[in-house]
Amino acid sequence: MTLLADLILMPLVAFVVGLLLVLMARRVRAKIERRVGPPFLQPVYDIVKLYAKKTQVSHGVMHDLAIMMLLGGFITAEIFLPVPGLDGLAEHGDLITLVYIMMVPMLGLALGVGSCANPNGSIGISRALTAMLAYDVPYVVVIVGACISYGTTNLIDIVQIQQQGGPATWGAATMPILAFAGLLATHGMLGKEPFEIYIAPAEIATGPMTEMSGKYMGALFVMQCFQLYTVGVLYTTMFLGGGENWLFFLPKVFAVIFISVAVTNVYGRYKTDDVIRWMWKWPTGIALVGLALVMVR
Amino acid sequence: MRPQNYRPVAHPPSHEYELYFGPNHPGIEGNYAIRVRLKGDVIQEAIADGGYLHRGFEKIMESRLWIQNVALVPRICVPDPVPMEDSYARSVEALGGLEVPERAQWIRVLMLEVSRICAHLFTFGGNAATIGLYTNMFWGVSMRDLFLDIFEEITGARIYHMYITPGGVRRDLPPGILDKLSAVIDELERRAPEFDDLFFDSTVVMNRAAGCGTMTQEQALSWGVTGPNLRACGLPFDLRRDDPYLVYPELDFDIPTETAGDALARMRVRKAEVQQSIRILRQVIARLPSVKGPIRCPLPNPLAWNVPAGEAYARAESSKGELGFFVVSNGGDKPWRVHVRGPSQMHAVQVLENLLTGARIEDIAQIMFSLDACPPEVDR
Amino acid sequence: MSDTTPVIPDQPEVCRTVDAEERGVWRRVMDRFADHCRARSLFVLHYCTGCGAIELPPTITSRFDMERVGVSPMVTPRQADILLITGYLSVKTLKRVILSYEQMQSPKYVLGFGSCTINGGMYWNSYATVKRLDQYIPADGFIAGCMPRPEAVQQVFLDLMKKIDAGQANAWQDYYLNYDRYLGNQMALFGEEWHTPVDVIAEAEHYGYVGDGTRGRFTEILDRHAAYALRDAPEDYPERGANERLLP
Amino acid sequence: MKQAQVPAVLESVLHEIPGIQITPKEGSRVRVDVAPGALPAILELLKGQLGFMHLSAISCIDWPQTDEFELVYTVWSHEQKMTVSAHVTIPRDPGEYVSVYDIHTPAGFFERDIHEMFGVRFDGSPNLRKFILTSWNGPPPMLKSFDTLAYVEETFQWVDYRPEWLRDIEAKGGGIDSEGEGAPS
Repeated sequence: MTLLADLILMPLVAFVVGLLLVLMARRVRAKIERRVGPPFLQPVYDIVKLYAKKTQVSHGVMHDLAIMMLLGGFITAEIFLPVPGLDGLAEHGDLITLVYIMMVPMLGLALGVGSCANPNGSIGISRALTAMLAYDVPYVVVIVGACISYGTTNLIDIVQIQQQGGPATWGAATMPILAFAGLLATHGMLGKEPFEIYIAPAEIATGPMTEMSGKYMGALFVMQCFQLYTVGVLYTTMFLGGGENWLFFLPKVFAVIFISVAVTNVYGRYKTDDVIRWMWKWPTGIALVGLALVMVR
Repeated sequence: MRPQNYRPVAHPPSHEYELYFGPNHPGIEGNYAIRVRLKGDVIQEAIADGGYLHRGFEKIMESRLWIQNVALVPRICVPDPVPMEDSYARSVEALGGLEVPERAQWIRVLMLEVSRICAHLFTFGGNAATIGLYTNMFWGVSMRDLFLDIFEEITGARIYHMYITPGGVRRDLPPGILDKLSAVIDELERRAPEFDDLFFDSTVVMNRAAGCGTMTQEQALSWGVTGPNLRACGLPFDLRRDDPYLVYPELDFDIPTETAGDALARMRVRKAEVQQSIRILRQVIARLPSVKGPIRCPLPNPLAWNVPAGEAYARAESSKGELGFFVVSNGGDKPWRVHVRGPSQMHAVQVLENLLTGARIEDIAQIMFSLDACPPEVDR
Repeated sequence: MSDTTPVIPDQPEVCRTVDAEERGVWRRVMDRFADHCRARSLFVLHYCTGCGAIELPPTITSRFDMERVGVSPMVTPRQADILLITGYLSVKTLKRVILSYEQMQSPKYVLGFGSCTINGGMYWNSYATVKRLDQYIPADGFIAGCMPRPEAVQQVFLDLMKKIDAGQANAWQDYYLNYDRYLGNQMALFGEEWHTPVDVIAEAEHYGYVGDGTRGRFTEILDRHAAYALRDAPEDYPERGANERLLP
Repeated sequence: MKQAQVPAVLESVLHEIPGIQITPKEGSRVRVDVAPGALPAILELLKGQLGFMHLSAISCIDWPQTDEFELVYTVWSHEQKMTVSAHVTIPRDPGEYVSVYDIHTPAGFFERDIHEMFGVRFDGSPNLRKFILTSWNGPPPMLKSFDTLAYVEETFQWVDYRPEWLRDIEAKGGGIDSEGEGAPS
């Protein structure tokens, strides 16, 4: 029964927190650009408005299925991601499972966009998959290093280790180099500038989103909430000690996302090949050094 | 549902594909289109497609009085309207043998330079936005707004001033405007380092803009490139110096050049030009209070003004390059023929097509914005 | 031009919200909520159709910041709610505007920006620009002036929001209900071979917006095109202009 | 307006060409009237000898009285800091002339534009496809014989300046009662 409650609550919580994260991202951006920014409920308005469109354009069954895959992938990821008070299926899965699940939404997007027959979308999704290839390499190295350091791949155990030992045992303290590489890879994962190649409005007209309208676009907005939440929570869990309750946990998640959205507004975007070059050079290099240090210790 | 009712059309070979870049595309400046044929990421062929902003200016100007056309000319180039007004006014003055009073000439220079700063700030913003640096766009546009306020106070309009008329300017400067203008200039100079940090010193911008859309000086000369784009190739050609008009000979300013000829060099030239414009404005502000006199020479009744027959070519250095008005009068109360030579007629068509061939899809917007192509000037 | 004489409405028909009274309480509450959200989230299509686009960056950016009332630019027609016709429309642009408009998803709103969209404005005797926007696509509001100030743009957005909130911004339904009239006006300008990839009649049928004016003598011409698209085009099928053709 | 002398350097280069007339105009501009056949040679000469590299514009003027087109080639020399506008007149029928694309590349755009707007054909111009008026079926619009207002009256409808509700007000004695000639139809 608790499990069922968890399964329902976890995506819900993720969605609500995700809305707040989106709001924060937009507000931070507005502040950097010296303006006021959107009202508090703006992310909700956007999503409801998109779902309340009276006409919809579907590009076939694959398009519809792909959107479900996209959202389903993230909802599954939420269930495997332990947060204070809610464990869900985290006992049964582990970090490796999570990394696999987090690839599902992007593949879903690729399937859906493929059936749109818009060249901008196709270019966009090929760029997105390339970018995924770029940031997944350092990310996997970071995760392997963290697992070796903690001696387990179970997220609940990882949280417990950090909780019992206090801040000195947080991943950020025991393996700072890996934590830094993780932060860089996280930034790439969020698809913000300078790694925004697959949205790139001025080049390919928002790429994968070109043909998305109404509820499909709404699903992408929901996905954005989940994406910010998942990435933030995963990083917090691995390196910032999780949290015994939401009061301590949420600020950490927001801080992780804040770093990313604050940095992104002062960069342009790299070209695709430069993203790969940069990602495989710096975060991967740093992560490998971190991994070596962890293995030596 | 019925089948969609378009006809099947011939498709290019499967390894190539074509992309309609515009007119409804955020990477296009204004309402313009480029059809590109691509192989992978690389552009095989680019065909510029204009005419979306065609209003038939040259035709409707022939059916309006000389003085009525003052309202039409600024609308030819939207981001930088003042050089249009000035060139038209000077061509009519040359035809009618009018002598512009000195004070009006100084006021015109002030307007021209403020307009140049506005246009360059807009281009900074647009160019940064093409590579995802939206902060720069927001700052640049809001900075430009301060100058628009100055325009509004002088002329009553933010964008289309209709301020420069044949024979002088429409009205004198309001009191205290020079102080406000120098305050805005100081503000711009104070903010300039921020733009440097954000744009000109950014590694990402260096990475994207350096070597993008490069042309040599020979190419630029043979393609008819003018303005900042030509100066970025190393040739210090500036009509304000080489074919001086108004009171530019009395002003002290440099002509910045770069040698690289790529997108970065073009933006650097524009940045240096803004600094030179500030320098000119400072001189104008210092000088203007001491220049007394009328602001307009006496005109005949403008509603029945028959401009003597003849032809005149007036050119100005707009923020984009050489702007020319070729005006022919047959002695009537309306122009017989007005031909507008906008700098973008070269930059947005042949030059763009040449530079895009062989470039990559990421670079299209960057090249177009760094050329500062202005589609309404092409379409007229 | 062709023999199709344009059809001009005597009086714009007032569209009622479809079967508003017949709905249950729950449905009405949901509609109210949706309208509330629609009014507070407006995505503007990023398409500079004319010179009015120069006043949009100041409206969107730091000084006037329309995001604080929920207006933000969007890139493709599919994502957008508002088509802002920024100024004069040349005939060539009007084609693209209609294509963009039909690709947008309802409810969608059209705002005419500047005098040129109302009566031709400064270009009243120009052969190249369209004089009245609302003949070709239904418009929800206009801003007079050339050039309208950012404050005026803000005001029209706020007015539109009020209209949407009250459920009155239904001009988009007019396009479905009187498609024949709009198509007739478009054909009068572009010639009889004019057709768009979007099947508006099928959409109207699917979503229940078929009215007396949906089908007419102009849509019959369209049916002929659709029939030809199935088979090989016959000899007398109107050829696309030489310049409209794709690249070699 | 100061009337300048014909610059000596221009005189020395162009004096060999027969039937040429040189008139100094406003500023640094010099007007040169040439026979249609001599124009490419003169442009070539100016470019080679005096550095008139930059073609500013080609303007076309329609003169229905004499049934002629006047073509004005405005060139600029970076070395001499001088403008020369070379005028030629060609008969309206057949309205054909030679392209100067091989001397000045920018001519490509201007010739395309003139072909579109006036219907003048330029032999040897690389690209005379339509650019601006791709969906235009009428005559070249810049010809004096094309009446733009008549075309507008025929093609577009004016907005109704006296709608029903205004007539109601007028019937009650309000509004501007303009039944006269000033009232737009």
